[in-house]
Amino acid sequence: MKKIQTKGVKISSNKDYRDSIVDILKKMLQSKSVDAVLVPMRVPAKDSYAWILVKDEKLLTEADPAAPIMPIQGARALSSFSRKGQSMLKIAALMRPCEIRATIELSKLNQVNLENVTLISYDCPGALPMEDYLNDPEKGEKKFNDILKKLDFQNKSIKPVCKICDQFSLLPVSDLHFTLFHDQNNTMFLIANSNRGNLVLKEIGMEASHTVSAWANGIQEIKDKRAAQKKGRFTQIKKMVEGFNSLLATFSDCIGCHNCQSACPICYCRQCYFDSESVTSGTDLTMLKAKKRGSISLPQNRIMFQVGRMSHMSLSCVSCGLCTDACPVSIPVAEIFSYVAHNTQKQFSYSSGENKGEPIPLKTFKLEEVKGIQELVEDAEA
Amino acid sequence: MDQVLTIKKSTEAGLIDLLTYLLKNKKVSGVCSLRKTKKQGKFDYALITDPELLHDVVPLHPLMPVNAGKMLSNMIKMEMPVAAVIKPCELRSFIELVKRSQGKLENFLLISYTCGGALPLTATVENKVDTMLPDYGKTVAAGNEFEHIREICKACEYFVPFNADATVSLLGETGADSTCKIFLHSDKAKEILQGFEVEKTEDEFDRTGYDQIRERRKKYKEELFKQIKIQDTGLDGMIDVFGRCIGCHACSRVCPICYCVLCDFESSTYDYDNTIMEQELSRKGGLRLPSDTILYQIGRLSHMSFSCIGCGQCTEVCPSDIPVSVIFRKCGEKVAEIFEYIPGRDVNEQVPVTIFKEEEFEEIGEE
Amino acid sequence: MSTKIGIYICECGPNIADNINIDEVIERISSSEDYKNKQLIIKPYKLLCSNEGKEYLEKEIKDNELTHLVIAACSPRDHEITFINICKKTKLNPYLYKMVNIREQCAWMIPDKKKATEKAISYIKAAINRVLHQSVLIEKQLDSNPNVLVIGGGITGMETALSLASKQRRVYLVEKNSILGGNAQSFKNLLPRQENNTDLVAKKITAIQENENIEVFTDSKLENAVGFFGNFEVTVKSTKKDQTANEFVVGAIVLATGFALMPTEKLKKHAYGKDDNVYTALEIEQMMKAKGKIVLKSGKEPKSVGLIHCVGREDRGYCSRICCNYMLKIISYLKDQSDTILIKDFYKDLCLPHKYDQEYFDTMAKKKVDFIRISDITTKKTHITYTEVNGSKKEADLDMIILAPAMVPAEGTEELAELLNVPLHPTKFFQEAHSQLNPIGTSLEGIYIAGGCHGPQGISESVLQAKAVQGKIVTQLIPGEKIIPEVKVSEIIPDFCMGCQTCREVCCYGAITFDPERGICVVNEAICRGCGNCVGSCPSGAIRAKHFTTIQIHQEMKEAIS
Amino acid sequence: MSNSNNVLIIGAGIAGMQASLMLAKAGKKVVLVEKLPIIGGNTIKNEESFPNLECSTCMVAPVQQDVLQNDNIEVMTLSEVKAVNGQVGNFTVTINKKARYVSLTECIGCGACYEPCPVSLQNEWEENLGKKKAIYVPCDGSLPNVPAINSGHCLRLSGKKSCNACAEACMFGAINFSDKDEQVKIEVGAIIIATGFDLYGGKLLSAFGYGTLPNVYTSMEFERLYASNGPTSGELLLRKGKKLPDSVAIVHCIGRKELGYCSGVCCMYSFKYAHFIKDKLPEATVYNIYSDICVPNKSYQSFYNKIKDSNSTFIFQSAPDIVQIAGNNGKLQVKLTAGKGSKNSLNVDMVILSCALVPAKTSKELADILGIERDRKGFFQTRKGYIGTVQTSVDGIFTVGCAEGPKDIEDSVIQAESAVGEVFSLLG
Repeated sequence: MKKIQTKGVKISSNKDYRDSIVDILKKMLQSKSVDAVLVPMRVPAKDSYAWILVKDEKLLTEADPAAPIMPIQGARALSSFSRKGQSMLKIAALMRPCEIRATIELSKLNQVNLENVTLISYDCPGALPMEDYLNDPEKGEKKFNDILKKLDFQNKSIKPVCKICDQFSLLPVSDLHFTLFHDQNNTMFLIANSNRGNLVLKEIGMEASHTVSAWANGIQEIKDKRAAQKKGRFTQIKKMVEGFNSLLATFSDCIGCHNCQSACPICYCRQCYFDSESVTSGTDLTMLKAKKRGSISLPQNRIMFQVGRMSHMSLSCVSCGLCTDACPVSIPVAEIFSYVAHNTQKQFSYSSGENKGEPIPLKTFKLEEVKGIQELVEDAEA
Repeated sequence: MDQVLTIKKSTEAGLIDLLTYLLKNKKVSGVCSLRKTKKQGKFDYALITDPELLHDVVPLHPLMPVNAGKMLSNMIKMEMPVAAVIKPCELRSFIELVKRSQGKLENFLLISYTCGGALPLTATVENKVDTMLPDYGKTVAAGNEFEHIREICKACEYFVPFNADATVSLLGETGADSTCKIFLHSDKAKEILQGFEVEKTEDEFDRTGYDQIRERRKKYKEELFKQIKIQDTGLDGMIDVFGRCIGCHACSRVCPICYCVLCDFESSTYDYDNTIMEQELSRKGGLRLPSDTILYQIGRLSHMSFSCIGCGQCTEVCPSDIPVSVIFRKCGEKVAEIFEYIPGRDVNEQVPVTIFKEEEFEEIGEE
Repeated sequence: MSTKIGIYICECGPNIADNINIDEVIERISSSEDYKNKQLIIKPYKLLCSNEGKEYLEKEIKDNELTHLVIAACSPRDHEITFINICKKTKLNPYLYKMVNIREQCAWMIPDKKKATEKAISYIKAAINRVLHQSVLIEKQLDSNPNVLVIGGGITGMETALSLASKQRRVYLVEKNSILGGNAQSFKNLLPRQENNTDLVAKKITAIQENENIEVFTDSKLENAVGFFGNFEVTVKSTKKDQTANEFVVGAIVLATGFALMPTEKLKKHAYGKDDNVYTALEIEQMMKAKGKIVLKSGKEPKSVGLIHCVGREDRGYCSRICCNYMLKIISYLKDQSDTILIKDFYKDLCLPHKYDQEYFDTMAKKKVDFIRISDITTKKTHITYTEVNGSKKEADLDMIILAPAMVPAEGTEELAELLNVPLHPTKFFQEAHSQLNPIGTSLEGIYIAGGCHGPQGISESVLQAKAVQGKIVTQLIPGEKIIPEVKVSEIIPDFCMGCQTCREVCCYGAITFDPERGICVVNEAICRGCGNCVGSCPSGAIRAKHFTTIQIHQEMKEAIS
Repeated sequence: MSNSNNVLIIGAGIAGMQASLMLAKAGKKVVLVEKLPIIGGNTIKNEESFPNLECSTCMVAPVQQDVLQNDNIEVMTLSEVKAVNGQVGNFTVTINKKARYVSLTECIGCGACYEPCPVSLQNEWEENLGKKKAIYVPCDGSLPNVPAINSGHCLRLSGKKSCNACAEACMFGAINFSDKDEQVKIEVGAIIIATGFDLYGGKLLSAFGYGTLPNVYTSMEFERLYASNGPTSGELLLRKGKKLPDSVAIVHCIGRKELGYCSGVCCMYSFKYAHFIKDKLPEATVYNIYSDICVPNKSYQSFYNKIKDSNSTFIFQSAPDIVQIAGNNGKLQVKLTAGKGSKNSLNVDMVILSCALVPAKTSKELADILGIERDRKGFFQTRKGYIGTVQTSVDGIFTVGCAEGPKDIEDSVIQAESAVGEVFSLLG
């Protein structure tokens, strides 16, 4: 893990966090260090948020850097722009840490080109569940502003996966990072975490001179608490999914609509393998299966899709929670996938989105793995 | 003339007897219907071939986890037909799919019923189905709309199946919990159910008996449509309504009419490369990513709205709670009226897009 | 035209007829429900692989105008080719034919006749189902370019170029240094019979310059090579300032980049570089070639010389095969120079695999040379402490030490392997396709390896490998003859490919490339060998193996399990 | 060069088959002469081939199939070259074809004729460890899978009794007792000799108790014990005494001193045996009595390291081939020259002599027929003054594989491919 910077630019202003961040983004546009900024913005009907790539500085005033909800994953938005190759424009993307980690995973799958992209993250207090927000957008806004003001990282109304997220702050992969840590007079720090970050800082005439160790310790405390909550929640999840019957019971509401797959940033396939002819080709086998088993549930392969998607993408899962938001029958898909991802990634000692160079375990193998398999075989024979 | 079976049992029990008879005596190769799953309070559609497993079948429950018409479409090859118990809107979806050669009528014995509307998915999620059922049963028997059914069902005029092989009379059947009346329309149904020893009489199914219900539902539909103000505000109206759309295309995945393996809006034709996006960005100063969420809605409206049955599945699965089915029904109905076309009414009635009539040119001429 | 399936069941004399009730098979299949709307012909025959059997089949295919063929007989290993040839002769596409093994897998294996018949029926029905879902595949013919690119102008490269160059076949010889000759020109005498080396390399160089079918590029290296066997587009760039680049098309590429000796810093263990009088064997050869005698840095003749074998053998993990021989040659140089020099030769094992090597050793052993078999040795300046194989520890102080360092692949081998996608052996030499059946080919058809870059070896082995490459190219890349690439390759469905390139990374033949404009991956059907790795690796099921599609396999399995 | 398109290849081992396939694919007409009834040579005698322990028969069978089914290759089994004259581009060769008495086209190798044959003989292909009938195929999986009749021992053909057992059993009338030996004359442009090697053995091994002590085996005998299609189908059944050995001594360099050369392959096949014995009988102890470890290929040392680490003991002897072996009440005592720390004798159940490779018995006669020189070891001599050639002293005649000198399969195949190169340079 790269050493986390200890110095930052102190930003103290009477404005609230979001306006201060927008000011800095404006500076970036003015100084031509970036040509366009990707930020969330409220939709005209004021009932949701959308990712807008802003080039014209005037538009930036309506930006809402820390949006209360995550309707679209930032990595998916960035991928829709830069999948087809390096763009001439230099882009800065202001995203939540889990969105930045998803972008890194997508870059390893050649779905995002990071050549001209500056990744800016911020301390994320979590996001509200879509369902609650959509019921009453105004109430959601007030609740989130309150969380931001008090920097209440233990608030109960945020998404379940955010409650157990211990990677909500600075990451080795982000170029710049806004710390939201509260000290009496509402100050905020901007840390540069890579050469590109330092370059942008220089271009907008800022100098990282203040130590941020107080912020770092504060964040570490919250991380330890979150990690403990995570362990506790995972033991509950374990009971929900271990063994075929409990898996069946947990997913009994599933209607096979694959919303979780469309919302997921890692699932980039235009046609999911479980919709391809390889799985659905045996349509007239339906009758055969029904005869053999006495009855089959329709539509078919609903559980196979869930387990299959786990096997395909859990190594890159960043636990961003969009799948639960998208699920019409409110199955806790995000927490289940986060639990599975935790275990599969531990198996390969790989943590998704943490470092650019490391290839995805699915695409390579290390020698010890082969030895591991040998031992498994020998144990089986013994 | 229709043949009427009357069974001295509750409607659902009588229908289950019929299905058991069909399966036990090998008259059908399988039964497709709703059933209870192992988990208490949860239901799913199932294709059952072993008569013993018919005991937890609940064919007339007001639930629609998926559109059954869409499921029947990809079952192609079988020796004998499958008896399927489906709602009128699911039957009309299946007919629309048959018109697009995505299914075969002769594969099925289609049993439908006069539908009192379906409960939303949240009912099963919150395990309220069993508690709601008794009240639901009484209101339907009385011919009214149960308050918790889905909005789109309250606005449904075609609750009487057009061309099922057999229709179970449920809506407005006062004695529903003691006698089960099933009308056999097609010869196939009569022939298959010849050996079913129950009281059989000749009678004509009276479609007009439901005009009063139909009026009420039509009125409800008008109000529902009024709430959607798309047509008079153009693109801004669309942006207001579909602003929340995240482009996940869930609505097209569950829609019975959207049968394409690769939707044109998901294909590479809409993968713009950087130069196009950069030009758009410099022209407008800002660019929504991922783009084309509104274009997709307009596209889907133009591709399939005239065939929209109004089964309500798209609203159920929309993660942004957009009332998609109401919008598509409203737009679809406007288009269908021009062609006097009711989707799913009659399998021989061709889809408006595929044919044209001479008089259409005159109208164009007039304008 | 309508599909007409011919099913022929071979009785194979007693082998099948005894244990399978063929009449029941015929009756059950021809009357089965599944095929009632299909035109089906099913007949037995006593011996399909005999000559009459073949004629019978040809007649049957022609008369009934069969579109699909199923043969139920013995193992495909025995007669698949025979029936494919019959299909070709009768213009029936060989990919609409399927062979079912009802002898080894049913008749011979299942004693109970009823069960064996049952299994045979389900196998044949499975084959019918599969054949009906198989599609026509046409063997393509690609024209091939007969020219050859040889990389490396050492003795191996020159030998290959000379033996291949002809009027119809042009050879391009690329050498990274400014002169040809490679390592071989720095040896005074050559093994195994000590021929004098003055003219061997010189003769080869003149022969190359005189041969107008060979174009030589010195001070040049391979910039890029794209394509497949019979059609490599190659760019060669000169390393000098003017950077001229030439592009041409060749049919085959021969890697003859030779060997180098182990890097000197690894020899520090034996005081190399720290003391003037510690040499490598190659330096001694160059000294003999230049001065004709072996002297110390001070110019005086050494009175005592220590030769150390197997330097670096443990690190590299292999014996370099010819060091024992060339150390004996150095001993013969020393003996010829003067009989009074005290020679101590420290070796771990004697590697004398050639039929004359032992004799060569025995003659040297008679000449008062102290051959000491050691298990461990360390040197400080020219002072050697060693333990003999029987365990006794000894020391020796000598004027000069000559080391035999391990042979390693020449510098630049790794980059070349990367550029051409040729795999490397664990010892970092090039990896041959199959050590016994195809020792000088590589996993990429059309790219061959010979000489020092193939493995540690002497000049005679290198020349042999050069001629073997000539044999391979002459018989596979024949001027004017077409190349027929593999037909059962995989194809990527452009609509479903998202360009994640996972398939490109798992393809071990380099047959898949990424097309940046369309942002999708494409299979080069000329290189693809149809191994199917990519089909399994594609997350969205966008790749299909032509003769093994999921539908075909599903249909086959369906019959077999129902 | 009238018939520069035909090539004669003598010996259908791995080298001969590889050369004939390459020439045939390039349009040359090849005549492949083999003295045994089957093709495959020595390679198919061993179960596994080093260094990656690939099953030899599975590796070679596709090559055999290709050779038998290639229209440009005419395989003449049970045949020997009797006379050659003419010069390069125009050799006329007379070949003696012994009668097989079974038709190659009719017979499908069903094996129904073996059982009824009353005559039982020693099977020398199995190093006399197994038996065969008068009508026989050397081993299971022989290709061509068609038996031959040993006219010397067949009751009917040797005139002892008018037995007709095999003909009656044959469903296809493939057996024809009136088959005659014949002599064939062919015109070829070049000749490649690939007659392989024999094993140093026989009376010369009596010093090691071979022949008198039953549990002393030569390496080829052990190969046949080792082979799954061999007489004991892979079980290490000893000739006498207890069934399976608990301890085995493998003595390297047998014949090296006397012949004056190291064969370069015995170390590797001895390690292969050590690996197989430890695999088959994990409790058995294996002693390797060696002097030099000769692993002259980039892949061989790692195989040696694997054996060294897998607890099989290595005992150094300056000259392994002067150990004495004597019977010691059921066991074999191997006397060693006492070195510091090493035991002076071993008591083992089984001894394997890793014998050197010597020229094939037919080499002397073949050299005279072809008029080519042999070197002082008895192998065919390649042209003097040329480095890395397989051309013999006579233009147009080449010698490849172990016929030219002991070597492993890789080098034999490389020589075969280089001979094809030289044939094309010569004949075009």
